[in-house]
Amino acid sequence: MPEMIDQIFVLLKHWLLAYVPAALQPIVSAVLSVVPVLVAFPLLFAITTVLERKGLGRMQNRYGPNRVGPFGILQPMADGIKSLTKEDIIPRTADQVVHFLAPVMLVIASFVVYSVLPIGKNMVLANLNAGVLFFFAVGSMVELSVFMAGWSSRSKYSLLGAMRAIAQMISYEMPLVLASVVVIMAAGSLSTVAIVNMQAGYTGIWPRWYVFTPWGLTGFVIFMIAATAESNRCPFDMPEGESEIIAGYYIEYSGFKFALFFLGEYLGMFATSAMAITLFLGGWAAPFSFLTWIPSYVWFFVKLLIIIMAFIWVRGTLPRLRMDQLMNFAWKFMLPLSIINIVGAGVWHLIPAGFTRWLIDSLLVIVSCVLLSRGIRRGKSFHVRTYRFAS
Amino acid sequence: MTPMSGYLLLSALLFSIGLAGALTRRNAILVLIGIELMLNAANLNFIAFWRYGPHPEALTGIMFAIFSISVAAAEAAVGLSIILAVYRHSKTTDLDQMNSMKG
Amino acid sequence: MNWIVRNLWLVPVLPLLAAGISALAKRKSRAMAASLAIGSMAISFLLSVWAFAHVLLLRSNGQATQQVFNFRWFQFGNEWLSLGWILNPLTAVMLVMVTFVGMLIFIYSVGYMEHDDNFTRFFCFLALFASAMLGVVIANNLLLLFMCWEIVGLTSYLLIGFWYEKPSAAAASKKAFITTRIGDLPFFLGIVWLYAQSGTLLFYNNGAGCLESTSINHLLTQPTPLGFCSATGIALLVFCGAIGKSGQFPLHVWLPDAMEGPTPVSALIHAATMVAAGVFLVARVYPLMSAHSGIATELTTSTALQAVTWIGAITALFGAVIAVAQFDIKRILAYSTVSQLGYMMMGLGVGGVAVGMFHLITHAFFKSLLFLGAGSVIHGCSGEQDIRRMGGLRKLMPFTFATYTVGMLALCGFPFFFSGFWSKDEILHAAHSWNISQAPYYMGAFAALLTAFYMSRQMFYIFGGKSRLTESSEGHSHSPVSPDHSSHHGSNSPHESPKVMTVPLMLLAPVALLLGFFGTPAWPWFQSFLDATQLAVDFGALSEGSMLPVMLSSSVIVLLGLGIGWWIYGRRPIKSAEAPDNLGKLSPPLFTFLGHAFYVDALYGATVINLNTQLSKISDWLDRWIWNGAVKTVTNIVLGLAHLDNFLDTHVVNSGFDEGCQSVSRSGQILSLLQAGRIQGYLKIVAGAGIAFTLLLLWKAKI
Amino acid sequence: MTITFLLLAATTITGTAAAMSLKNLVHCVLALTLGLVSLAALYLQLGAQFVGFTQILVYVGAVAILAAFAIMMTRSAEPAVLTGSSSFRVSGALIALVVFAVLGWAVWSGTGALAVLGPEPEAPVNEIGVALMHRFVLPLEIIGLLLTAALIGAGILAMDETRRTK
Amino acid sequence: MITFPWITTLTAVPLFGALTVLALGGRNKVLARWTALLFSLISLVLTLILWHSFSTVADGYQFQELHRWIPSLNVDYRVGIDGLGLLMLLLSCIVVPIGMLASWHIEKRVPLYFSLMLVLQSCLFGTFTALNFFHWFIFWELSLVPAFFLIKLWGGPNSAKAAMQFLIYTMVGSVAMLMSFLAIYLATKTFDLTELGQLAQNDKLMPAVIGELGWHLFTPHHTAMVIFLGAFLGFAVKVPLLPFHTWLPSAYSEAPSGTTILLTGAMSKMGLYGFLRILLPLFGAQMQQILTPLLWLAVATVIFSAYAALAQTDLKRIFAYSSINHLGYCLLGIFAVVKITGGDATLTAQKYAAMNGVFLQMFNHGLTAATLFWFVAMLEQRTGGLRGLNDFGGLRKVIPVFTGLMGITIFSSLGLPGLNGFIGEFLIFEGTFPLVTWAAALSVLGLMITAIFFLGTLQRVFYGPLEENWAHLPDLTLSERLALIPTIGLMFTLGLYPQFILGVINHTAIQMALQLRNF
Repeated sequence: MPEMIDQIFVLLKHWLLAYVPAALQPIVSAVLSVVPVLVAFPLLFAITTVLERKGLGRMQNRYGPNRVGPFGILQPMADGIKSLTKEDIIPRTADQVVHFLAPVMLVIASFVVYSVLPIGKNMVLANLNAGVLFFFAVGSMVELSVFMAGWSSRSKYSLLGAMRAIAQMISYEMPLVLASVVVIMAAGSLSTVAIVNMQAGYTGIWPRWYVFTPWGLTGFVIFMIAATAESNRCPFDMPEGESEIIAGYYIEYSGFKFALFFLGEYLGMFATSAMAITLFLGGWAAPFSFLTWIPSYVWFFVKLLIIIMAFIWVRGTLPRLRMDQLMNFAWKFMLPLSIINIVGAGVWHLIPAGFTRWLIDSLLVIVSCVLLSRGIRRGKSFHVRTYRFAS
Repeated sequence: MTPMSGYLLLSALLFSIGLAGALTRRNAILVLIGIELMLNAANLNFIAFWRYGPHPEALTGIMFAIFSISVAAAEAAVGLSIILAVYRHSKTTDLDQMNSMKG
Repeated sequence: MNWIVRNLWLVPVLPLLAAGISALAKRKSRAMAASLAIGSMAISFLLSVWAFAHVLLLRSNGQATQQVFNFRWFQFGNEWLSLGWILNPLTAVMLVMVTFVGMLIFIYSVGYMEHDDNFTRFFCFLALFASAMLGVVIANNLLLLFMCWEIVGLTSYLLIGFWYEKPSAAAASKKAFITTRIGDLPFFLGIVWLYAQSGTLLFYNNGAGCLESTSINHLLTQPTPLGFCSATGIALLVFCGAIGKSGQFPLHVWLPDAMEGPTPVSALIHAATMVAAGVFLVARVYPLMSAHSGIATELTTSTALQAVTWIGAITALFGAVIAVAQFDIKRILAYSTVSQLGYMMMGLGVGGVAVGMFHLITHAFFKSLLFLGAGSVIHGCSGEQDIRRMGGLRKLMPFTFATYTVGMLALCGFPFFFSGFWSKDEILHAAHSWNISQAPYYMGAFAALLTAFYMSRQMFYIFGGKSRLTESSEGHSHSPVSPDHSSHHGSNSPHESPKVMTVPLMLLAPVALLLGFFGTPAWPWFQSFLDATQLAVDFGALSEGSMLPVMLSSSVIVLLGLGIGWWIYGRRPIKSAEAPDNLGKLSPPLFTFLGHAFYVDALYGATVINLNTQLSKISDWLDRWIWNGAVKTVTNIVLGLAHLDNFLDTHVVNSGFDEGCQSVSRSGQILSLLQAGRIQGYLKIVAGAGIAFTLLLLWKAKI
Repeated sequence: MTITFLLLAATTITGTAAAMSLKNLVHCVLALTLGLVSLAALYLQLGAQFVGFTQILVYVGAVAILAAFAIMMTRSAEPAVLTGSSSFRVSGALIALVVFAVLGWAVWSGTGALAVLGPEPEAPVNEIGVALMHRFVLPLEIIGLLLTAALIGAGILAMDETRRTK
Repeated sequence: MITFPWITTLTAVPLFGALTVLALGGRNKVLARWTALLFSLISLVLTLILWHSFSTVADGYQFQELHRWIPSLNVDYRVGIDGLGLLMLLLSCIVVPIGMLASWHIEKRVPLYFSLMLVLQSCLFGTFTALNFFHWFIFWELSLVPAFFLIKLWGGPNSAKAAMQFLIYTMVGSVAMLMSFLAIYLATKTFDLTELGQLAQNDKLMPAVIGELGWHLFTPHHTAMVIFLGAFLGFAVKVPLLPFHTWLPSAYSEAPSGTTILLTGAMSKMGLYGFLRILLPLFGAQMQQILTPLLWLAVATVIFSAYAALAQTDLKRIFAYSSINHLGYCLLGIFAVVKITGGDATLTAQKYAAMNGVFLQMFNHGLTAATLFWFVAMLEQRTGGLRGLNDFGGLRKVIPVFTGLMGITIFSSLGLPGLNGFIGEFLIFEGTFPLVTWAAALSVLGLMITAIFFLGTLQRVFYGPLEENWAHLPDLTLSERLALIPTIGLMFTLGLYPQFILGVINHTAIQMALQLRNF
């Protein structure tokens, strides 16, 4: 019975397909697969905005939206209606075509990425042989659309914002990819489905997720930090820092296009989080063997929500980094650490199972972490600031 | 199905476009892009020959393409940084004005 | 196997434990160190008596009196090296002697060393010594014996240098160690050789030991390149060790210097026990020493024993002659010890184990008695050791005088009542009937005369006349031995020593007196005990053969010696410490010559030590100049070649190169006209070339 | 000639041709992206999935962005006035034309020797990885070295000269 | 079955420690010292585990690891230990902490110093476990680097010169050795020591080399000899053997005492190890051909170095020469074992004895010499660097415990029974005397001179009246005493119960001697 519930969407699709003529089956199948994704994630976006605003509000000792609907839960609908009805302003000197294409491309790229993410058991749009590679390849197109948006607006703020965003995204893409390499090494495959399957199964009641290894944990942490930077979220929100450059590259957008940017950004965040889940947290697998009766897609979304909550929490907690700190962190800490982590993963596979490899691997990671943080701190002396009050 | 000559012709055209760009454009960045195009034309050839060749399982064409892409990436990085350095020096990217090596 | 045999190791180990504990103890825990040492020694003594009794019991039961206990120590190759201990009459006698004398001397030391800062350390060393010495005694393995032997040497070194702040003591300790080590090295080679030949170092091991007939016979058949059989070679090498340890000529030089140590040390180590270890060693390996080829008759003495005899005889005479001209109370006794050790060696050589050992035992008692007496005298005289500055002590130190007299008479071999008489007489008798030569007998007899003479001289100097101590000149330096003696006693006048010192003297005196009766020719209990023969009381033995004449003549000799002593020194009391020696007046140059011990030290200094120093300088010089010089030369040659090469490069090769360079740059100038400085121009040329090549290829392909 | 191929070829040619001929440099780069993405699609069509994705990752994600960056940082555009080297441009175009003619002739005349389309060949990522680690391990190492050198070299070249000499 | 790579781990631990020390070090000297010591003790524990699980009766190497490394050169990563290797590992593990403790008071660039020490330890482990000439040689050469810097940067006034001399000397030897082995490699296409040893056993090694490199100016005999001498030079310099020893006194005396401890305690054993592991199996025949000159060299080493020590006035130089002297006995034993005996059973037993003695003497010398230099270090630290014989006198009065413990060490060094030095010397002489009587008899002289100069040292430094300026010299502190206890205790243990080491090495010694019986 749990099996049935787990596979209910798959079965539903097959049942529907049976009524479709054979010639049309591929197209219908594609539509049937894509549409739920196209619906589910924007919905999640809506929920997330409410969550984020209310959560942040609570963290900052205020209410957050509480007027529209009960407890303000209808706020996203109000926002949507507002952005749809607003006037679409295009700056006079803007490069019209590019200005138009940029948000479209961003949203398309963000959506295309979902095709390789396994949302549940047997629930993946395209089980590509090189799924992870596809994910990163398509993900990199986001940068281009950011550039297009920034450049085409003919505004100094937006251009600066775009430059910052791109520099940051390129810099953090490296650790992002390298952090996932450890998983690819362990799973021996680039296919997301295969990676999830490798993590299926339990030792006792405990899952065999990659995050529960020294290199996996390190990789996961690196991946999440890089993902934060990739999605331009706090504390890496230099490109859209309100107090400096208003809203960064999409300052000159308004109305629906602005909403598209917003959507694209959140979709990107969901996608990277989903990728982190796939790579490190066992995808749709249940965290304990006795919880497998809960459908896989539920687990997927639970994990996704937890990570999103973490994002919100981080946003509400940490201050923004300076540009040089940001770059130093990427190149002098994250990159070497992720490379060492790859070495660690290699060492892990060379040493036969046992306590020793745990020890060696953890030592490797911890020591290099300590070393690198020393290196990044070199020449800077931090001391407690003392404030003097005017007397 | 598409005959191999289609791909080869496309590749030749790509190459020529790249070459034309590299020869005629005066902006150093565009010249670099032209060169990249020529490299891509070659890659297309590799892939095509691999696909239509007698031993696709040997993966040689794919390998060559992968290495070629890597080399191209490195080349782009170094080339662009050279252009930056030159620009910083002479405040221009116009190739016509970079002729201090004239013999 | 009996408990005592299995646990004989306890005898040496108990003092070792005491030594270990007091080594770790604080400097202040004096009482603990002393009581530990004495207590352990007492227990060892009791165990030794038990062992002795056990042997006696075996003997009375008619069983074999020799029991061994062997165990494995370590393995190399396919064989194990075994160690073990042995209990036989020889061991038992030595054990009792060493523990008894040792215990008494320990007790005595409590008084003698009372004021020393390093009291604790002293007892630690003493206990270590006792342990090692007992180890030598019970060892059933030549290697174990050697190991303990070396540790005995170490403790001797430590104790001679006990007052290390005195440079002379430090030098004497070094000299003692090195001189004995000179003897030990041939000994070591002998051990190695013996092991190589017989495959074992156990003395007795149920027929497989190296002193048992199988092995000895094997050794006798092994020739050496030098002509004699390897048994002789090994025996001689082993004897070298005995020469070093027992102060035999020519390695006797360290023994007089060893008197720099505290007097109990001199008594225990350098009179009673350690120096006798050499004699004991020869006795222990007597089967090897006396081994000779089967064809000779029983009377034939082996080469090794001949060597032992001659060395012993020379030493006996040599020591006695030198002792005549000494003024230091302890040095006289030291040379006397050298002389007596020579006697023992001679006894071993001419008469066998029992003869030598008997003298060893008796000598141990009376000589330690003498040394302890001397210590008491020195103690009483506040550290004075020069007999010329003593005198008149008979009244002041009655107990010491009485016991010292007993010891002196025993040493002289005063007829019939004193132990020295019987043991010495036996040696002389054996020497008289030696089949090789009569010379040792005459040398021994003359030495006996001299012994009586110098001992009486010493007695008259010390105890006769009036005290000359007070007239000590200002320049006279108190020995730093016990600088606090005088301050402690508040006066400089001689006085009797405390009970703790005199009681051991009074215990030793009767033994020194009476022990001789265990070995008279009439009742040779000791001899039969050692040789495991039947004991018979036979007063007829006294008159047998040459026994009686020898006995009488030796008595006469002793009396004569005492008489001459009285004639020269006793008739008129010695007046002044500065007065020349009565004997010295007869022939001053000879007396000085003797006083400096034939200048042997100086001779060694000029030859051996000088050679050594020169060699070390030469080695150092070789090191600095020849070996290093060779390296430097090679380096310089290589550097020179490098310079040459450099020269060639700059002046020969490069000039041609410059020409080439110029032509290249000229052609470069021409070619540079082609460079328009436009990248795309170059690219065009490349493209053109590409076209040309492609066309060429295609054209070729068509054809 | 399938429609897909024709479509993709057309976009490729359009994109690249635009990239080489447009005036606005940013437009050039965007057009180049279009051309290269279509080329990647052609790779996918040929069955080279890995190469296709790599192409997108490297060219769109890195090279195009880099070029855009360079454009931004040099603030350059084609000089407004063409400084009388039209002959140069003509000769360049001519040479390119000749090259195309020669290559086209070569392709045309050389076809038929090879063109055997087998079944869709398998080029799974696994095997590529295995091949890279075994037969091609030396080139892989060298490429790694080259990339490292390029990384460092590009960094140093782009570094401010005043800082570099410090 | 994949067993745990003990030896690789063992080699990696100090290296890892070196990095950690460097990283943690920075300003905190205390932390650097303790970390370094901790890592060296970890290696000690690992070695003790190996010691515990080592089989004393198994043939061949144990804990082997074999991986293809450079297939094109036929080079494998092959490590393993037999009794000798294990003994040397233990020795290194004991000596390195001693060296560290002796360097405790160094204040200059502490983390670097200690990490170099750890690197050196790692090289030692590598050298003592490698079974393939290729990486054996890598470790052998690599060990020079930390040693060089340790001498040069922390040494005395002439340390730069001494370090250079040390480096060049050993490099020349190593280059000669490398040439020889390249020649062998060209002929046999292998670097594996076991394989080479087997070739040599079957008399195929040298014919193969000659066949490959036959040079018409040389007879085959001469070619083989030249190749042998090349390899020989490399080891002879390291040990050192007489005419190649001049680097040693200056290097030892100029190096900081902690480094000297490592040099004498462990690095000098590398040369002897090479003799045993490489020269004996591969070049036994050549050694036999020039046995008499070799023996003369060994005897000369023993005697001349002892005499040279007698002429020194610097404590460290004295002990340096005494080191040469002690290693000379080892060489004597090794050369004696080579002698052709025609399979005589008695003499074979003597060979076992000599071989065991050589092993034991190596260990003993390492232990004792390290401790001696440790005492020198402590003395230097108290007196501000003075260590001349003439600078002192009567020190026993103020530092009795120091004197007592150093006395024990000195007596151990001059071979007093009951302490560790004796058994090794006994076994060497026991085996050597029947094999080459004259050499053994001559070498005994060395024992005597050793006694003379050691006692002279004791006398001049500790005995006699106290020099006034040392009246307030502090005695050993509690922590120093505690640190010394294990070492001194080990000396006694080995002297009284040598079986605990002999039991481990005996089998290996037998095998090594048996290897030679074919000749």
